[in-house]
Amino acid sequence: MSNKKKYIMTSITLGAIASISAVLIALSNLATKDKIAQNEIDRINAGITNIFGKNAVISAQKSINEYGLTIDTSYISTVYTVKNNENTELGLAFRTTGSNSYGKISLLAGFDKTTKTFMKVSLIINEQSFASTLVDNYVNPLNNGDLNISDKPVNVGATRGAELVQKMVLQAQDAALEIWK
Amino acid sequence: MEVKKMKREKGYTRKNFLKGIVIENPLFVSILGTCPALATTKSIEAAIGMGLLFTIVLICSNMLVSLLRKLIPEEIRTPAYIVIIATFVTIVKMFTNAFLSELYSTLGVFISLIVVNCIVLGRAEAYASKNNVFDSLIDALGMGLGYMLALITMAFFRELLGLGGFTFGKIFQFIPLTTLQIIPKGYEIKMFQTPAGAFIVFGLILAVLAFIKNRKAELKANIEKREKIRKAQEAKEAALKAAVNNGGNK
Amino acid sequence: MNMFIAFLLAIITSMLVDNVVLSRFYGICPFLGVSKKVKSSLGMGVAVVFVIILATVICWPLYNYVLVPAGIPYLDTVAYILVIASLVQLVGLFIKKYSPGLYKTLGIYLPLITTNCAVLGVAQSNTDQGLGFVESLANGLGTSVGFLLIIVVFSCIRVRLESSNTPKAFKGLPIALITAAIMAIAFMGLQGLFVRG
Amino acid sequence: MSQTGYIIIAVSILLALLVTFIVSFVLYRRTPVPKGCEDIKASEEKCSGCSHVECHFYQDKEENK
Repeated sequence: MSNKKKYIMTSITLGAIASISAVLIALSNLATKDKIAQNEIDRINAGITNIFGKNAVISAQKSINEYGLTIDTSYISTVYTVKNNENTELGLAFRTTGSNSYGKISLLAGFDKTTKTFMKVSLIINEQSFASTLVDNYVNPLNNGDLNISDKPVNVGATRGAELVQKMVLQAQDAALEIWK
Repeated sequence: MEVKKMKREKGYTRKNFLKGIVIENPLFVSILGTCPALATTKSIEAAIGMGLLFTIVLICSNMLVSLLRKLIPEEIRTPAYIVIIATFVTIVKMFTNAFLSELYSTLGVFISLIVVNCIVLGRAEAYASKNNVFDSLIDALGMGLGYMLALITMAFFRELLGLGGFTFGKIFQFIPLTTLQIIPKGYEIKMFQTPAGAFIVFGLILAVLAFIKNRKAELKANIEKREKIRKAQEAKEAALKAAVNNGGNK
Repeated sequence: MNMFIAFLLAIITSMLVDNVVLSRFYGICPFLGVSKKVKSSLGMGVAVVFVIILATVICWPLYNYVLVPAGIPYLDTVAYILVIASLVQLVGLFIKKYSPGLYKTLGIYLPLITTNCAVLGVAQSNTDQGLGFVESLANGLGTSVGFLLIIVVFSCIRVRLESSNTPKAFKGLPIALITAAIMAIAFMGLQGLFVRG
Repeated sequence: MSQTGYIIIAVSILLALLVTFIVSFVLYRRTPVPKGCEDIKASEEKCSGCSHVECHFYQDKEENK
């Protein structure tokens, strides 16, 4: 084949490969796009019901910089206002994400409106290398009141992860107090 | 192209499938794809998940590569294969994120790293670009299964020693959560769940395989030596007998 | 001023505390295959540092300013592997044409960098964790220098390993893996140094 | 900028990346090895592309055999 024809042949084949892959990716994206979005929503709803109880429902969802808070909100991404079915506001839930050398953590921290105190935390993504120890030794005791959010986590078996969770929840607490001020 | 002309002797497909599992096991024999092997074998479920995703990508890319093997010009083989593999990895990543989101968050970056996994690119260049679609499929199945079995062996030791038992149902949520605790809770060696443990398990498995190989070589060498000695004795006896006969009839 | 400290902190963390090879397992393939000649592993390490930094600098804006506004963030892996592969070829072209001396030490290792898990691993995890540009640059710099450090240290150890009388079955790769395990334990001791972020 | 505008830009950038990768790949293969370095021929079969773990590892063994 003359040189020129070879170039045309090559570019046609490569064009074919590129378009085949583009079509395949576009198709699979269509097939999975809403399922992924649904997964995300399910995770958030599961977190909210875990914190505020069965009949809690998200009434408003704002990104943190819409509140224009003065304090540092580097971990927080979105704030959910939660109401029960009689439409009375139960409290706020903060979606925070952070990572350390052991991996990424993303959680929902719930705060009660009437008592203005921390209620519960629910982990959404927990890629810590000692993930199960973090949940057993820190998150569960924190949720059922054995541990207080302000005292420093010590020999918890996953201390780095616990410190990261504590830092994120305290930041969310400051944000909640400033919003309700 | 000489592979095609060779008459396909019986059982070529069986041998082609089994070579991936034992003779040319991608992880323990040709030592490829070590990054995901060390990182995703914290639990048997994660290893099975990684093995499955890897096999799916390998099968799809092997088949498409061997489908287009006549069209892709020789000079730009590798770029075309990289694009094909990257496409299938993206598709697998999307479906895992949608339907097995727990597996997606456990494996994390290592699903995308299948693109640079040496086995996929190696099989595409070494085998799929020279054989027809069916053989490439069988080869991919063998290699994928071999790699998954290797991952499961690694994960077996790391999870048994590191966590003291096996948990199923955490990643594949459709299985009811079952925990098989063998070593009592406080007595497991947590180090095996850390990276250092992965290195040790991988090193020890390779050492055992090397030991078996050396032992087999030694046995074969002994047998040959004994053969040689027996032959030499027979030759001597024959020579002796011949000498006695000559003596007899002088 | 604290921007600079945060930058330095991120570099040292990803270099020592969270070393790419020993705790996140990127780049094990070249790490296991590193040759005993310290000079060639140094060359390999430098080439990887150069490619990782360039890749991080290109991949981050490519993801955040091109793929995300266009609504196709799922094409990140395809885009990154294309960026990394063309970077490696362009760097190779440059070295082949203009500096034969560098090609002598670096030549055969360049095509291997495309299949190095560390380069794609760092670029992909930077955007997966949603780090900012400065943070991901620091992460890339720290990770690549950490990789270089580990490769050179390990090739020095390999020299001693060859001359020591290891049992026959452990000769070669198994003993190298056990040594890597001991190095991983040593680096795990640095965990308490400080925590990133 | 409408969404489709962004998509067109993104796709064209990706295609440009693909073309640069292929062109640089071909050019890299075609440029001759600099004069003084023909001898450092890594055993092509072992060190080609992906199977580089053996490439370093056994290469040293071959030298001191």
